[in-house]
Amino acid sequence: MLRIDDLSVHYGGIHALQGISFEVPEGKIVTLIGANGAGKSTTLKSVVGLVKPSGGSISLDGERVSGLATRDIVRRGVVLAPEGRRIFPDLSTEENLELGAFMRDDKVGVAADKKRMYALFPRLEERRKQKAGTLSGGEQQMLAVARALMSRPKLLMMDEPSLGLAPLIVKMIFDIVKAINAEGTTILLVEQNAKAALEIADFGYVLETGRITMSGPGRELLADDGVRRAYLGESL
Amino acid sequence: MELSTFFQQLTNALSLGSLYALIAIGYTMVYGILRLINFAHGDVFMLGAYFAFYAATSLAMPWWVAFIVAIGLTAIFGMGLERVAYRPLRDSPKISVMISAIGASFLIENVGIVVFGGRPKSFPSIPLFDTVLHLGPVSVLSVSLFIPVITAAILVALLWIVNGTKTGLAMRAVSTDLDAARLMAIDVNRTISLTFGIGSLLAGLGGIMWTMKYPQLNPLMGVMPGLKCFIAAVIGGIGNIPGAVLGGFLLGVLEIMIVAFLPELTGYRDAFAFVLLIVVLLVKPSGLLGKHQAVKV
Amino acid sequence: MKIKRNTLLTLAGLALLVGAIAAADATLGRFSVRILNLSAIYIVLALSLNLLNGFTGLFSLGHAGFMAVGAYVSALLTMSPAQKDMNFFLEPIMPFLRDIQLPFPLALLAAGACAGLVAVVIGVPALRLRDDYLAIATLGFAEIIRVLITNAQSLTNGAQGLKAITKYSTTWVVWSVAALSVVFMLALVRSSYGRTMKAVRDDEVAAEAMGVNVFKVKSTSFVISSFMAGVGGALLGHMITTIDPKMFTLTLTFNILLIVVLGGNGSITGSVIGAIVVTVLMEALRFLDMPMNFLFIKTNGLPGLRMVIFSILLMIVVLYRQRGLMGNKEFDWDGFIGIFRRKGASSAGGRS
Amino acid sequence: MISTRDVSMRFGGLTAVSDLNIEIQKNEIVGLIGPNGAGKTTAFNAITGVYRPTEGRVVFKGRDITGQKPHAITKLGIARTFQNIRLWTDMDVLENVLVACHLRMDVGVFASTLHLPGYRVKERRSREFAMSLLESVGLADQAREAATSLPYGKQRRLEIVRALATEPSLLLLDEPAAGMNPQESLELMDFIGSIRDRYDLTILLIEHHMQVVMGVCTRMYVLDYGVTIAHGTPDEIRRDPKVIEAYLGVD
Amino acid sequence: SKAETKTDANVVKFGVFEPLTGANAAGGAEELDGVRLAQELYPTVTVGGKEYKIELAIADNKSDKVEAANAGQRLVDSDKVQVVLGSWGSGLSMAAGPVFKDAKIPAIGLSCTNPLVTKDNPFYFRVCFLDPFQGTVMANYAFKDVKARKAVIIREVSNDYSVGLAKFFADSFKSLTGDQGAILAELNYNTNDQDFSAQLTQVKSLKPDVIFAPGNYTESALIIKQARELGITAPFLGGDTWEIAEFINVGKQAVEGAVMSAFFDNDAPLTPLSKVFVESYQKKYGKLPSGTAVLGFDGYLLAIDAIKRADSVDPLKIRDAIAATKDFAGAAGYVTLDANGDPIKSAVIKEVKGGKFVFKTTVAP
Ligand SMILES: Nc1ncnc2c1ncn2[C@@H]1O[C@H](COP(=O)(O)OP(=O)(O)OP(=O)(O)O)[C@@H](O)[C@H]1O
Ligand SMILES: Nc1ncnc2c1ncn2[C@@H]1O[C@H](COP(=O)(O)OP(=O)(O)OP(=O)(O)O)[C@@H](O)[C@H]1O
Ligand SMILES: [Mg+2]
Ligand SMILES: [Mg+2]
Repeated sequence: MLRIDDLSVHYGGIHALQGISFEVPEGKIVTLIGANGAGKSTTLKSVVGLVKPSGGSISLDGERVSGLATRDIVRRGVVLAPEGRRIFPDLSTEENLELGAFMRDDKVGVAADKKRMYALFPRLEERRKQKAGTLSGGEQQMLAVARALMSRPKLLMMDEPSLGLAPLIVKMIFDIVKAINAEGTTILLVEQNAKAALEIADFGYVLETGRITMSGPGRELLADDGVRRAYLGESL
Repeated sequence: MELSTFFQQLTNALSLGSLYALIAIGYTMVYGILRLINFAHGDVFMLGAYFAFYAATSLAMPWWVAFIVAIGLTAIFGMGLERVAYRPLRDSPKISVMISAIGASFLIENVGIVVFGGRPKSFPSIPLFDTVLHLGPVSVLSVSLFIPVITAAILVALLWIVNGTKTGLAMRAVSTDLDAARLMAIDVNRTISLTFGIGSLLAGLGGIMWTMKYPQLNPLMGVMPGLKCFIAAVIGGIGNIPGAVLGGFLLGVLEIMIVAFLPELTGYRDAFAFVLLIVVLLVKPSGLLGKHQAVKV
Repeated sequence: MKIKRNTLLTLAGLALLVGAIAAADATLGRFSVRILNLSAIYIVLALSLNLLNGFTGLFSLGHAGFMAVGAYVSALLTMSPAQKDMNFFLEPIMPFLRDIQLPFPLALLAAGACAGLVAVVIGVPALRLRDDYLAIATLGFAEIIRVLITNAQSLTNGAQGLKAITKYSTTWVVWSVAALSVVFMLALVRSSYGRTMKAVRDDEVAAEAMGVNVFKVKSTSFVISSFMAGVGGALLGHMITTIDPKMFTLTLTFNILLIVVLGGNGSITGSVIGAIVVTVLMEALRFLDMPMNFLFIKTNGLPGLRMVIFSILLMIVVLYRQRGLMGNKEFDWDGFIGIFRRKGASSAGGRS
Repeated sequence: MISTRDVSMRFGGLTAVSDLNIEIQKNEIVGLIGPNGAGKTTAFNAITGVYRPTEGRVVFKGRDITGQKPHAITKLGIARTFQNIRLWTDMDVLENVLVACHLRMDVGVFASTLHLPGYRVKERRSREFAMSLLESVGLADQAREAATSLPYGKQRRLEIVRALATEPSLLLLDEPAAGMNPQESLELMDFIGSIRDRYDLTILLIEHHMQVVMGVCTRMYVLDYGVTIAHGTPDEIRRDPKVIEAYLGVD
Repeated sequence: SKAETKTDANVVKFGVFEPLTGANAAGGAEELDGVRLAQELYPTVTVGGKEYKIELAIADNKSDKVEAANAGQRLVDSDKVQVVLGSWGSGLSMAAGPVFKDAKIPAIGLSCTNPLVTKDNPFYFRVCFLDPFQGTVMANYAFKDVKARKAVIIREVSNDYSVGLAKFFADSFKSLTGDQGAILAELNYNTNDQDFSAQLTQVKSLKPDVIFAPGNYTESALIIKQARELGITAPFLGGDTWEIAEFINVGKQAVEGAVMSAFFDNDAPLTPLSKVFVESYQKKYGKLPSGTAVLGFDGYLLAIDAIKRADSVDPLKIRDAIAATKDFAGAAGYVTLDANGDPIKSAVIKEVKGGKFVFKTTVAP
């Protein structure tokens, strides 16, 4: 589905991505893990066109999308739940959800999905009319995830969705990821909670300072000593 | 004060206030979406008046055709201005955008001086607007009866657009976070362009109505109304559309009533506008109807 | 070692500057000297606004008001009773004010002090406001000051303005004040207190939480800035030798703001360069208004063309150098020398 | 050291914190946990003066500090970090720390602008102190880099260092391990323990990483919908059915 | 080519120092028109048997004081002018006054009527009458011709001209009527205001016999228009600034009957030159001249006259010759300069009638 070839990104003088290549096959869960500053968020931002790559290509279903406007990429069904949540603080919780479904025209379906989100996150229903900016950190995170789901993406990219969430909710987020994947949505997941991510991922990549240093099926990486030492905090 | 004088002053106040309100709406609209004090708003206002003037005189169009043409032109001009002066600065510090706005304002005024000439022109009289009506002891120019109606219509229309339509939702999303709005598949450029178009259209309309009431045009005519109406918008809570109307009326009423009740202080009339502004801001830092922005840390 | 080299370079630069000013004063025509001196006054004004805008993050549009206070205070304090009588021909001046006459340096300080005092009284309450709201409130204050000056006939001579103010703003005076302002700003900005200002600019909540008394820092910055604006206004008055309320409108504030942003918001070097560039450019473009005979194009002089071109240049700079000429960087010798080094290096094949 | 007495915080109709009673002794490390939106950050804001509590008192070292300005409270010795990192973006790493040092330097505008001798001495001392703090978290090499160019984990550490530079006796940490991977979280745990000893601190900590909280805290409070639903040692909390239901979930 | 003209010994340079942009642009353009016309008619001056070509160096002072001083300095320094003409707007003249004084270059004010312009400046002169005179003239008119006993003043408080005229009008009117309460009210407005309904409603309730409202023509026209809309019938009096086509264009029907003091009238020639001026002006510009244009014309002629009398192009000698001007016949009347450098000359009173400015009477000082 998504194919990245030799992708390179510069921020001024910083070479944040130094030619990475990987693939996200349709219907799978793929995860990117790596230390702070490795370039995970940068990768996701390049895919949706928020960051302009300095080299390489990104293609979706065989069609090149690098260079397109964000809006056109999103309209093709690639949706990002960004790092730092980026909810609309002055709008209400409900309006944020509606914006998630901005490109959809089926009013009935949108209303149904809104209900579904409230069922998944009862907290959000309690805060329906509250300005999103005054939600607690975790509530905002839930909103960001729910908002992304509202667009019924083909490829859902999530940047650290579990950040700042209570253990119960973290578990729930991973369950939701599995569930929507089972419904057919392809997932690209960036996580610090590497263990949980690798457990549900079909495939994983390890990013280190702008390069992919390791890759393999999730379970395999989970068993790798280097990964366990560096990212899972297990002393061996 | 005699009762008839009082009623006359009240009429004066409401008619000035509704004109302020009309222009303030456009200001607030652009600010609300772009968080940009559009210093060129007053100049677009001026252009609206000139476009109508030339359409009605040089091109000899019937006045209502001239008005429609002029309003359309200002809308297009506003979108063009946004494209040239503001779009390239979309991700720049706010102050650069502000300087660009000031620069654009200077430029429009100076080009106006070169093209239209520095001397005032006078708008041909349109009987529908330029008739004195006597309502009991009170005299009023007919245009002053149209303005509140137009203001009310625009208020309703804008409230509907901003709060009741998808485009409005997009506008509000764009106002806080461009990248996040892009991620929602919103066409940011189009949304902003549209906002500017509407804002400029309102400025143009305001300019035309203004010259109906005060029938002279000069390249700097937008400066004072621009400033006053900006104040009105801030008093009401900038970004808040009903607030702009409220602010416009308050300012109009205050300006007139100061003169009515304290004639010795007429020289300070402009200062009172600012005193009102400052008092309101000190009591309610985001204007009368402005929502207090909660800072959550 | 390096520090020593830079200090030496700075001293040499200073000496060069003093020499250049002396030479300019002696050899250039009065017109050029006037433009030069005007630049110096604009340096003071730009720095004062930059302190607020660039270093403390307070958006003020009220500078003209504080300049007006300074200009009037200094003018009234230095004028002789006879001059005052001549000026106040509509309504006599208040008696106590009539007989006061101070030496210029004292009057200049008083000008700054009064502007600072006005800032304390009216400005400081407004500092609770954020961004644009502060901007519009300060604009309001400036307008109020102007309206008060216009109407206070027996104190300020109202719309008639004041004329025959003594011309104390000589080349040496204005450039000394400008140099002093630069040094003062550098010292302030690089001090611990200056750092807290920048912290307030970047994130107030964090600054407050780290023990910075945000309100006090803002007020201090506001008062210092107003003091400098008052001094600048006074110098301007003593240069043109006549003032009236119409001089101190929003346009004047805009001009200074423009210098600040053009030079680089948050850069002292930028303000200095900006002030000189803008002042000189305005005059250099004057030929545009004159009748021209360019090959085939003949104009009969298009008054206003100069301002059109100026506005276009301004927009181009803002559009293409969004952070102004200097960004928020400062001049330093290492960087300066680096330019030459880099030139050498790039010809040897550096990264473009 | 610090105690909150029936502190409540309401926003309109919403009670974010109700009747909070926390009591912390010197040199303790205490955890504050609870589901999202339970009111933990709000409690921090009420203690540090960002919000004025709707009801109740905050008492620090026997002094009532309710309603004081944040900077005054910091001066009394309470420092904090933020859930969403709030570094000063246009300053480098060292400057970020130096600003926090300003509080204890006790110099005014004039002394510092004129670079009076007294000021010079203090400035030098502050720089040394700041560098030693940076050294202790391995940031000394990046002292001259822009604070925001640091990776997330280092930014969090810088925030802690900055708080330490105000020489507090009570340190409030809001989710210091957020955005860190498990390995980094473990290092952070050790770091928290070590600064407590080195700088003689008392620490109150909000954290969702159970490994971290349970590892470093001696006691903890659990909030849910603003109400304190449990209080005790990590072991007691781990087994508390109310906490499990509201927060931890069954393993 | 610039260098050539500088070294050309047969050229005298007149600096024209006017606001060509900004708020006062219209006035500046009027004066410039007059000067240009004069130059066309009298392009040379003969000194010591040698014919000198007169060149104009025009500097825009942008209606701004800081700019005005720069522009003045530029005329003196770069253009090396021998005489300066201008500027519309007394404040602007005052800003450049010291520059001319320091450079010892004589300047002839054209329509700057503020008494302060020439005070304390031996190098500034003018060819127009002063505010006090104008205020007094209008008070006399109000008292004698309108037979008014109660007046209201509406002044543009931020305009020195308006405030000055208002003051002198009030003083004379009070002494003429012998009634300290003869001025019912002094109401103010600010430059660029456009809504005067509040002030005018106030005026209406006071029922004055006459309204004196000196000020800029645009604001004044709007004031009169709004007054008529409110049903105020009292006559409006004003000063010389009203005499400009735009006043009638903006005010239309409403300004009919407005009366003002003026420098000059086309139908009542004051000197033989008056006719010459009016005719050639109409030929060149295709419209009737305004009162300010004629002053531009006269300023230019006075400069030539002074050069001839001095028989020198040395600025100092020209200055002395200007100072000694006696009974100089300009198009707008005879000029004799007093010790201050101010003319003693008569004023004309006009009225708007049938969309034109119509001569009423001449008032001698
Ligand atoms: N806007 C920017 N300007 C300059 N440098 C940037 C910018 N955004 C990211 N970087 C740099 O690019 C590199 C990669 O950053 P990125 O945000 O992709 O990392 P990450 O893997 O997502 O890290 P984290 O786990 O901390 O979120 C880092 O060195 C970072 O400092
Ligand atoms: N300024 C405010 N205005 C309105 N409601 C607020 C405000 N601040 C916080 N709240 C509400 O108070 C509740 C508690 O918020 P708080 O940030 O304290 O939660 P928290 O315990 O820190 O959660 P998290 O773990 O998700 O950060 C939330 O429901 C939030 O929506
Ligand atoms: Mg990231
Ligand atoms: Mg929190």
